Amino acid sequence: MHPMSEFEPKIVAFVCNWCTYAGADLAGTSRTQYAPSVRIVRFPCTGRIDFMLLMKAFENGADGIIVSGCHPNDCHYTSGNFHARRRWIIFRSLLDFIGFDTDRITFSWVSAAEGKKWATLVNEVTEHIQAKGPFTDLDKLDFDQLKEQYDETITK
Amino acid sequence: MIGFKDALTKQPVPCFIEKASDVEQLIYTKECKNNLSVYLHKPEVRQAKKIGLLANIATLRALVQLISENQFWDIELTVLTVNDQDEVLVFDTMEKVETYVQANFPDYTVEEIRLLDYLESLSREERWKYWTDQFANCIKCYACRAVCPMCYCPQCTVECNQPQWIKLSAQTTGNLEWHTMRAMHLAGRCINCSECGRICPVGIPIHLLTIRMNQDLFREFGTRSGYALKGDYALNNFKPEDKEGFIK
Amino acid sequence: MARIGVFICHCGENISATVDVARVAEEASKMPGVAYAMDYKYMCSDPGQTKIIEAIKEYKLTGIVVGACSPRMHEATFRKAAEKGGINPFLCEIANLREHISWVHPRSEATTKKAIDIVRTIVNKVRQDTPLFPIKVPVTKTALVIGGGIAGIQAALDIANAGHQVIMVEKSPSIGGHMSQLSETFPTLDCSQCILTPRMVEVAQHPNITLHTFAEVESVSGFVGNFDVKVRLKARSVDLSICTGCGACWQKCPSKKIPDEFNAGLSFRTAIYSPFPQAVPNKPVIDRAICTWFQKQKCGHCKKVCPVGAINYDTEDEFIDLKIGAIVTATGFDIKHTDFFPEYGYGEFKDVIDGLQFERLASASGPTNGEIRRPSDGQIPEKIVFLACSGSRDKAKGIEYCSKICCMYTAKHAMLYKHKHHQGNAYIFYMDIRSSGKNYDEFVRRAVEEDDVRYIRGRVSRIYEKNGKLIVKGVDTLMNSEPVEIEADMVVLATAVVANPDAESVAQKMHISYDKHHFFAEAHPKLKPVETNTAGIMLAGACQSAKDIPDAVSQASAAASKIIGLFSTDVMTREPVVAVVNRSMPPMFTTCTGCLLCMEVCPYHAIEREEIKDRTGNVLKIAAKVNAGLCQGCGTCVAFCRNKSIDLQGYTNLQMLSEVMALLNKPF
Amino acid sequence: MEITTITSENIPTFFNNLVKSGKVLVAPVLKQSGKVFFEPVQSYDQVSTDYIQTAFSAKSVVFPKVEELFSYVRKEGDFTITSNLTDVPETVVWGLRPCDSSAFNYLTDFFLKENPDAYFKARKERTTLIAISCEKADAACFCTSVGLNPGSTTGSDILLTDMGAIFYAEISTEKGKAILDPAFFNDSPEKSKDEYLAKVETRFSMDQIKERIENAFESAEWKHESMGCLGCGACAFSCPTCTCFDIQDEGTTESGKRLRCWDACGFGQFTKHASGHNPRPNQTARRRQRLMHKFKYSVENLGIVSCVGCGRCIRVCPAHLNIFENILNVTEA
Repeated sequence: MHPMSEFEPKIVAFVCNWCTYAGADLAGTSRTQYAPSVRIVRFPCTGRIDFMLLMKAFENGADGIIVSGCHPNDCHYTSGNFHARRRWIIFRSLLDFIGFDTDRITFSWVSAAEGKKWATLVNEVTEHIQAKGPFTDLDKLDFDQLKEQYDETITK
Repeated sequence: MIGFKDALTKQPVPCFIEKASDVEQLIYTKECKNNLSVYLHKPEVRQAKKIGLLANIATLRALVQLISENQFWDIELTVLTVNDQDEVLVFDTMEKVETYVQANFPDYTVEEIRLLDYLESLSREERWKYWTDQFANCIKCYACRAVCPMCYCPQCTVECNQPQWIKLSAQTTGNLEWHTMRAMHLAGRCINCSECGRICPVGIPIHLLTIRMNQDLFREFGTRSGYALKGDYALNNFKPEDKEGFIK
Repeated sequence: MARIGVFICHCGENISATVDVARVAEEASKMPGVAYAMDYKYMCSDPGQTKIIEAIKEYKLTGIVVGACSPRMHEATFRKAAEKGGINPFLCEIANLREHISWVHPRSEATTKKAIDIVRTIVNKVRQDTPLFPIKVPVTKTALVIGGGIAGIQAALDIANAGHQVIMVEKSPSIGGHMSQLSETFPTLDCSQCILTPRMVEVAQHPNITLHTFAEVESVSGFVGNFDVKVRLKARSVDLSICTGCGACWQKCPSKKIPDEFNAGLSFRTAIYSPFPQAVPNKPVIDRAICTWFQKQKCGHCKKVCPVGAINYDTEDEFIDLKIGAIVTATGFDIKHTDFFPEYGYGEFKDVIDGLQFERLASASGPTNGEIRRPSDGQIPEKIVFLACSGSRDKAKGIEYCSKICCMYTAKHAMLYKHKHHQGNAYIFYMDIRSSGKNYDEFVRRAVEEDDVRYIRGRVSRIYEKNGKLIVKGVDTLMNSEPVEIEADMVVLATAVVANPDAESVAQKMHISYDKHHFFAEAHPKLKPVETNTAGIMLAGACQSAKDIPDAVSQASAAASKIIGLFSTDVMTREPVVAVVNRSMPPMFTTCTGCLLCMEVCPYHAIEREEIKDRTGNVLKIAAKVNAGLCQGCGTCVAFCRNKSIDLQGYTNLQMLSEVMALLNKPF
Repeated sequence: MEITTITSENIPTFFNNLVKSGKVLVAPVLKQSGKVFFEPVQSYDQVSTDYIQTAFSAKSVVFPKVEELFSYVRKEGDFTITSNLTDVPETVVWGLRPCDSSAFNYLTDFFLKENPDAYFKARKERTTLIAISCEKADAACFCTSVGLNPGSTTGSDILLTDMGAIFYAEISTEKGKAILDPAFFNDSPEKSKDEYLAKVETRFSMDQIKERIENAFESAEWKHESMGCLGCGACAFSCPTCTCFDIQDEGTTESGKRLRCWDACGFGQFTKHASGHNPRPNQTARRRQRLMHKFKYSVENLGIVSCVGCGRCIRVCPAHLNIFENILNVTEA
């Protein structure tokens, strides 16, 4: 185990109402145990999930993110997930290009019948994020340059 | 008539001609880099209703893209350009502009490719360092937005405060939010005029973000912006067989 | 200032066994905006609900959070309770503490903390909630049926018999569709026209049905319950109100060499014609593309002979505007023709025919009066080879799908041939036999066992002519793939069922989606097989996918019942979870840029172009507008809109972001 | 005014000694983008000497682009508010041009004359300006038109002029004297610095403008002159005297901070009211405001022309608008 195994990551899951939310419900009704690190936010459809929400979640302390919805062709609204998929393809590529750690975002299709898959997914993501440690890339970005310089100077 | 004229500081300046007698002021050189289509969003300009525009090739692409986005429904446009043989071409219909643009669709510049390749060659952590250092300099003057012909929203997301999506202070995280959001909103719409990168007062190569997005979109979905009047926008479209390699 | 009540349910012990419910309630009471918090054994029970109702009154609550089971279980229950307590039901939200927490995590600090986080999240959502009210849409109780084949006829009759007005639009001069061309039908071998024509007559005579033949839908706008449809009545050149259908005109018409569509090109018709003897209406129409009068301004025979003066060369296309509540699209199908197959002679061999042509040969009303004769020389063939899957299930031909009806009709064709010509030989090349309908397999077995039809499993690679015979070269995959060569007198290709050539343009007019083969797309492949993505537009028959008669009729009845259900109320009520485009002060009016790129995103075509005008009618701005009658609330447009001009009621930007922030313990 | 010299060889040591003494040295640094910015540096090696003008002025030292005024955190239902006003380090700005140093005079008047601003005051008191005269100028420079020149000592604590082997040093203030190390500064100069200064073309004279600008508000030329303006904030943000700011609260109901951020009168949102009404409804009105403020209103209010002729707005403008052309055209009639 990683030395950070004591660390309880904050994982935000953005899920659609019809597939993954129901899949997580099924995990519940079948009493499939999984890590309590995940917090679900319910959306009507993956098509509704704004990429800015992902940014905001990371900025405000999320260590990992799960985005999950209906499998292709299964969307309750027929095509929301297809639109979302294109959006994620491009968003992920942009994040990668600016050097953002895309490894902290897991995209997945979990159907209403895949309670087990949901539990496994959460466990895997939790372990993965635990191994990576807390997300701190954004923490140190905003600082007063002058002050920083001053601190450096006086510690010398 | 919107075109360029000479100025004291040597760079050609956008000029606005309302009288036929002033046409003599117009010039066109290789230095005429401004994307003048951006002025078509300006209410003062738009009032004219009948507008002539002296356009470089990037401006022509911008016009094509803007027409595909249902802009200019209330103005009549006549477009002029100067081709590589120094001939003045006049387009009376946008269809002709479309044909010309498609026949002269450019590649990225050597410098752009060099920078992109350089950034590709870095590790993720190094890229993160590169971009966050760049974004730290950003002062949120929104000149990138102002010169962009595709940024024509009457109220930008950054100005939405219920909720406030983007931090308004020019600190690195807020700047990062701003530039990622802008790149996402321009993905598949940016017509690669690189004006944003050229004019950035602190010298952030912002245009690389949108260029990179467009490259991805072309590779993944075969779409090009500023190419067709009927639009070929990747993100309001999909194919069930779209491929990705990361969704579990 | 919000005054929110938080109610934490123990769910017996289902939640309280692993979550410290008392602590969750206590923490909740400290959250900003929370005026009251409590926990209780069974929140969903009558006493539990009463507690909520009482608390609303006592603490003057403005919103409610119930921490209980999944919202998919009891959201409706608690929203009703909230309404009884006097607050808008949409100000009641559920924190899922059971399925997502207590049932999946052990009793621990982390579990309780998660419950607190989730409650805080939902509290913050409720703080941003606004009251929503159901959307009411008036319903025009008139249905439009597009297409007068068996599916359209069935749907029209069902709706009309339920007491609603129906308008049927058929593009050809008569209703009846492909079914009227068929000889006999599987698996009973009863005569197609015998069962169909009474239905056609019923349509024509039904007091609730208005029939427009030789007409096409020009445009469709509006939305469920309120469509505006423009129909083009094509110039018929014959006044239907006077014409008696006596037939004098077509007997005298000099243009007699026009391939007859009804007989699949196996006979000829005249320029003024009635498509077939049992046509409804059985009155002629002039084919202006061919008629000498229209081409050369000469002739005029028909006008001269008409005893009632019904012929008028000067009529023009007319347009009628209809107010429609719901639409059945039953525009049918087409088949590939023999010219589609280079390996089978490109349609150049006269005795290689398609299935529909064979139907006409076998039909008592057909060009040979039901005798099966070769088109080339009129001889009765001694050997007929039938090729199933001609084009279907063939990726190389671009048709991957199964045409569904060919296995059955090929068996039927072989049987009909054998019944009429006992000593003849019938061979069927097939890939698989798909005969899964009621009495279908028995039917195929009968062909094999009683009628001695020879089935060969394999494909035919080539057909060519030699000494007046057709040489059919194929393989028999059940006989070690040995080559087979049959000298046939006639070959019948069971060609693939395809969408109508104009299917794409029809779909675009209707704003419904279609697949890559141009078959119309149902709203959900399993659960909404007759609806389309556009509310109020239903599908029936082979325009959706290849179908046999019983399937087409079942779907038509299903579509009809959907519409009858829709017509059962004067005002339709819809959930208010819909997208809205914002409005702001002039001179902006709305922050929408009018780029209208969102129109493409909406799966339901619910986004329209709106012109914002001043008092004198000058257009000031173009913007998007969401039609609440069509919107289903997926929110794809909301995430797509660049400057957040569209928002989804019930899942607004403010609500979603505030949920995310609260989840991370940074409520705003 | 005290005049002395320092040899060019001693400049780096003098500089590095200042760093060693615990001061933050803010000096021009050449960045990858080819532009020169003021940045805190560790040693003289990092300092750029070959530039006409830095891309941005040094005003951010006393008026940062984002300044935290205070932060708050809620504990046990009560808020604790902290301000880090006292944390401002002793700073030396090195190598700013005379136009920039004179801009500090305006900034000081603006922030301290009436209702003194504590944040500015704290920073200004701990800041020393060592300016360097211009040996080069470009077409955008017009300091001579607003009453300054490439060698003016206005606003600086020390002004250095590169004369080849030695630097001519003019010490204007006590603050300047305090950081001056007598070990390096000893000789008095033998010749005048004038021949080492750049020649800056005079585009107009303030006397000529002053009268005419009285009636310029109604000039029809404003519309024409501002047609090209795209409404970005590049000119205001690069300007050494622009002082518009916006107060932003960033945070949640639990914790957060109040920030003072640069703003620009050229932004459409700047004067927009909550009602939707905007008293400066178009770019013409906004550009007029900017120019009139520089040349008229600030003269009326503080007695100083708030344009120092640094030319940054001309260099940075995406539409290549030219402030002195504009001002000449609107005052011509």
